[in-house]
Amino acid sequence: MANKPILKEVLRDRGVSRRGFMRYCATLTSLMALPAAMAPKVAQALEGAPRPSVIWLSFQECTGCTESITRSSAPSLEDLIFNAISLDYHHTLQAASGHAAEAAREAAMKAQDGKYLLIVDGSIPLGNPGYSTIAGISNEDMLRDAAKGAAAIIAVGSCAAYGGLPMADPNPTGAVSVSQIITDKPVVNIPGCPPIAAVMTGVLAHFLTFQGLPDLDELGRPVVFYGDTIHDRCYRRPFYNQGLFAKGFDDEGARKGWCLYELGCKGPVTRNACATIKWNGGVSFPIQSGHGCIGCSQPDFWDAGSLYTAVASPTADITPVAGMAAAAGVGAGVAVAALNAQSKKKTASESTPVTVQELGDKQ
Amino acid sequence: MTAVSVERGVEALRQQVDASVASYMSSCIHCGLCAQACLFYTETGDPKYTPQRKLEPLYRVWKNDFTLLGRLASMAGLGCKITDEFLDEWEELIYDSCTLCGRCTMACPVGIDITAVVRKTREGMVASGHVPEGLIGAATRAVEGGGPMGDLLPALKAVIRRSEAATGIPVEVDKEGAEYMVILSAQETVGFPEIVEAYSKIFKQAGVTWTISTKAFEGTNVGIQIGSRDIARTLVQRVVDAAEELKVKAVIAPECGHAYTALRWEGPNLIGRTYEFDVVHITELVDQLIKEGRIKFKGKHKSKITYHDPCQTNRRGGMLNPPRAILAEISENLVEMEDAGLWNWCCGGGGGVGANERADELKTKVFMRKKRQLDGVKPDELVTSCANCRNIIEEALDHYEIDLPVLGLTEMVAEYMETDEIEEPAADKAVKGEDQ
Amino acid sequence: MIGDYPGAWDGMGEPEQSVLIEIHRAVSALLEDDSESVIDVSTLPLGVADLARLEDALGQGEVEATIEAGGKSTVRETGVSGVWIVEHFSESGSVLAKTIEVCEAPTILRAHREDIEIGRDELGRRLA
Amino acid sequence: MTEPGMDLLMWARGTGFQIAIGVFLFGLVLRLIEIFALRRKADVAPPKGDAVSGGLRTIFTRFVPAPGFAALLPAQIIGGVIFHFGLLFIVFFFVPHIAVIKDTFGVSWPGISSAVINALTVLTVAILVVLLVVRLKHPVRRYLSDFQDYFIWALTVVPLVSGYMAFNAVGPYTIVLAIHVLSAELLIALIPFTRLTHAFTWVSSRYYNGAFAGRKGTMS
Repeated sequence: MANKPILKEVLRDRGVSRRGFMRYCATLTSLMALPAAMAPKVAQALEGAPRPSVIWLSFQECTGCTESITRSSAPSLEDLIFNAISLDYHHTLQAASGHAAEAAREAAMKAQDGKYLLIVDGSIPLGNPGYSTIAGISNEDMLRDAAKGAAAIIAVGSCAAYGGLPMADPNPTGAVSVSQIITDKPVVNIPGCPPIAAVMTGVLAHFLTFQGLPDLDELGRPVVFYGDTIHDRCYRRPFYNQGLFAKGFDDEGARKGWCLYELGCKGPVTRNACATIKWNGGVSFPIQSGHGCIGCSQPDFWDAGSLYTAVASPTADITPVAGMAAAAGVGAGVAVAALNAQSKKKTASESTPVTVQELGDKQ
Repeated sequence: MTAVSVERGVEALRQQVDASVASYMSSCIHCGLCAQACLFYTETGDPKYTPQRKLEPLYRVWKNDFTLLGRLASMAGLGCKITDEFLDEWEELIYDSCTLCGRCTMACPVGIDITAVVRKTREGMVASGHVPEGLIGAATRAVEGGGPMGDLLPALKAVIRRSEAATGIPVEVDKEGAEYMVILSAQETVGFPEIVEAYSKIFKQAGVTWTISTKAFEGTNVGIQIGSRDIARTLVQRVVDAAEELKVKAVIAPECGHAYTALRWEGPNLIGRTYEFDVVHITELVDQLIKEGRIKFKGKHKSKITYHDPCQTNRRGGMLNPPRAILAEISENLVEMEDAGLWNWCCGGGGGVGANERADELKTKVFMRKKRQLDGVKPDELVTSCANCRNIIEEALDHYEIDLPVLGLTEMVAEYMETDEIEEPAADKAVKGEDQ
Repeated sequence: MIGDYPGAWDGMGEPEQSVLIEIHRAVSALLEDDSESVIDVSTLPLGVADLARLEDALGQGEVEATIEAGGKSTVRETGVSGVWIVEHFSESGSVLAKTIEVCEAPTILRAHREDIEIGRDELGRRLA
Repeated sequence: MTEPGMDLLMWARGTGFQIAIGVFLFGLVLRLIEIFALRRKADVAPPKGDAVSGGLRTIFTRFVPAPGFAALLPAQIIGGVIFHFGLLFIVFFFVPHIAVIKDTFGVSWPGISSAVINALTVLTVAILVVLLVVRLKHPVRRYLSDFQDYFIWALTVVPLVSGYMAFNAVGPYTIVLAIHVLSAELLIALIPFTRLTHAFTWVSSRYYNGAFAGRKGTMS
């Protein structure tokens, strides 16, 4: 594995023309929000880039992230980019299993020490390591071990990035995110449940092209893809601006494609590229299909109130609080009223009429 | 407690707090619009005269003693303090710079009856000994001598004699069973005695029986002006006793704002019951007599006149229409001042300010507002129906050296009323001639 | 960033005007020293209507080409010779990238040495 | 790890909202009982007019400024009127606000165009700024103003500005929305404990004022 073919050779072997490659670089450049004039540089970098070794670890996850990255029909950006890397370990995708698989991982880690790319999906159970092990190795141990020699770590999916569903209240496994364990290395988070394939490959392309990581925000997300909210980029935004909202999933507003805010769309508080890159090769995204964004790429999204409650609407039932507060108000009010009545009565009974003789006779 | 004190003042204020006060105090957002309604602010430009500031003493009592937060704050020693110094400072605001005219009450966007609050606050000022000297003197004379100017019985008797001589109509005093009992304002007895002649003529013509009680002929109630319900009650009680003793159908409140307020609106509440007689203002009665066709007019006043609405009978008293209904009968050239009617400006001397010598300079200064109103219409004569307004305006016109006669409405009615020639004695004309 | 959406803020001035100025400069530069320029349309603050007005202003040129290279791409020359609109489509037909290129011919249109070599070799094998 | 502001927003939507509504209801009920339990002595003077109709009349007539006042203090009077109606429309007719009310109380009504609300917000905030300037400059208002007057001004302006920012995507949405919700909650919670109580007692104060006048046969 030491002498991996470079991308240029891979492309030629696959019958991709130069035009196809240029086209790929142009779309990639646009996707990564680089200046259009950078396209030739991207092409140049990709041509000569050695295929880096990639180790993909899957912990407490549902394989949705892997499904997402593989479920794109060829030939596509995703397909192309996967030919640009050497996926040395991915226990769902690799042919090898058992000891052979683990041996491949260890071999790759040793051979590419300090150079391989570590991709993680799924959260890590710290409550009881027994909840998730691979070949008898706890997720935490495997992650720490693999992270040591990694050139970069990419946490793919909301579970790896933020703990995701396993961490949802009451977090029975004590799940944590990758960055909660790995604190001495930059971790790129690509949240989403699952993340958009093009976003994953876009980050890989960036790594390949520039031999480094893209600009990250304070939550470790590539700004290029997570800089705007779904709402910012939503094609239904004009309806929001006009105050036209669907009130139900089958009402007139829904049929007319009005804003889904009132149906609980989390677009305004969700940062992702769904509204621009879309899903299934740009076919659609949830809002276009008539369902509000559920905010799956946000930390703790599962605990952020009902999926069908507007983002600013109360999440708590106020009835008991309101009842208690009103009752307390009545209690306090009646008490104060009683005190007031008493003091007025007392004052009235104690007061003596003012006489003219007293007027100028100030004490 | 035998002497007035801050504690006694606070107690008196406490008794003034009711749901309306609590609602008012909860509503003020310090918008300051009331300042523009108050001639003490508009004529001096000094923001301290803003009516809102006059809420402060009662506000503090309410806050400290009638709200949960205030009670807690007081317990923690953080309550708003009410001290002698504080009340000293507010004395000027409550007495010298408020005529209880009620314009601020009309202007407040959230509906605070500031005037009522000032009236209530005076109760506390009285009980704490923060009353202007002039009012103390007037109150003492009223309680001990029968009227704010002392015992006016001799003066009244002289006025009656003069009237009888002038009109030839006898005035029956202390006559039990008369329909109406007339009370007078001290200012009328002393300054405008012709009013008795007017009453005589009008009632004679209209066939109304009336009397004057020698026990209670004083209508002015200094207790209301000074703001002491105890003193006010004593004075109202005199009138009530006399009227009920004489078994009159109604007492006629004179052309005097506070006399009307005292007897008509505050009196029953002061003595804690409704009277056995009605209270009717002379202007209302005249208006009624005209409507019933019992008095008619023989001509109209030709020169240009304007009418000054007294605050207490008009805005605060409820007589919005009668004065102008009467004027329509007797005048052919009535011009209205700016803001006339419901929004009329005060003469500057109501609410006890006129009796408070300390406020003389301020009172004269704020008359500028009335002066501007008058300058706007330039009347030949000014008509009003309040002896106090009349007195204040005459004094101020003198001060500003303006030559403008001030007439009483009832006297004008008598002058233009059609009388049965046969019954009019020749002596009347002779006496009138002498007067002129 | 509301600029990409139908109907939003339409008619608020003429934002395409500044893009036309930029294109004018780019064309001048091409004439002066052969320097080529590329503008990524998705980065322009233009709404759909603005874009339509921009394309109207540029007009229709003489060349229209469709390229099938790992997906469909189109190249259209505008009424201003040397100004090209290049679009790359996904298999579902949505636009992956759209650029305005100011050059003699867009790179994607040209035959590349690598491909020419492959073609020559292929042709050579057939002739052999 | 949490999106900045998300914890705050979640707290505001849950516990914060409960606290705000709780404090508000407690305070409002307390204050209303405190006020009205003081009652009024029955007036035994025979009435000349009707107190109830006078009271009801004044509740409505006070929407119209006193004659001549608008010309005298245009910024304050016209500004004040527009501000109050602006606030009313923004609070109760912005569709997302109606959604909150619907989710909380189960009642809803049609909203008005968000673009109109957006413009109204700019206008309302501008008027608030003008009113602040008036408060700082006008001798009477400055003289009357204390800390609380400025405090409730800020209390009112923050939800308006943050709401505008949230709607127009100025600044980080989640944080801005969290600030918007929290500041609105603070405003709601403090209504019964500040001069903002006038939002309720204006009705009773005007009624009392008008009723006293109505009983005397005059108008107020």
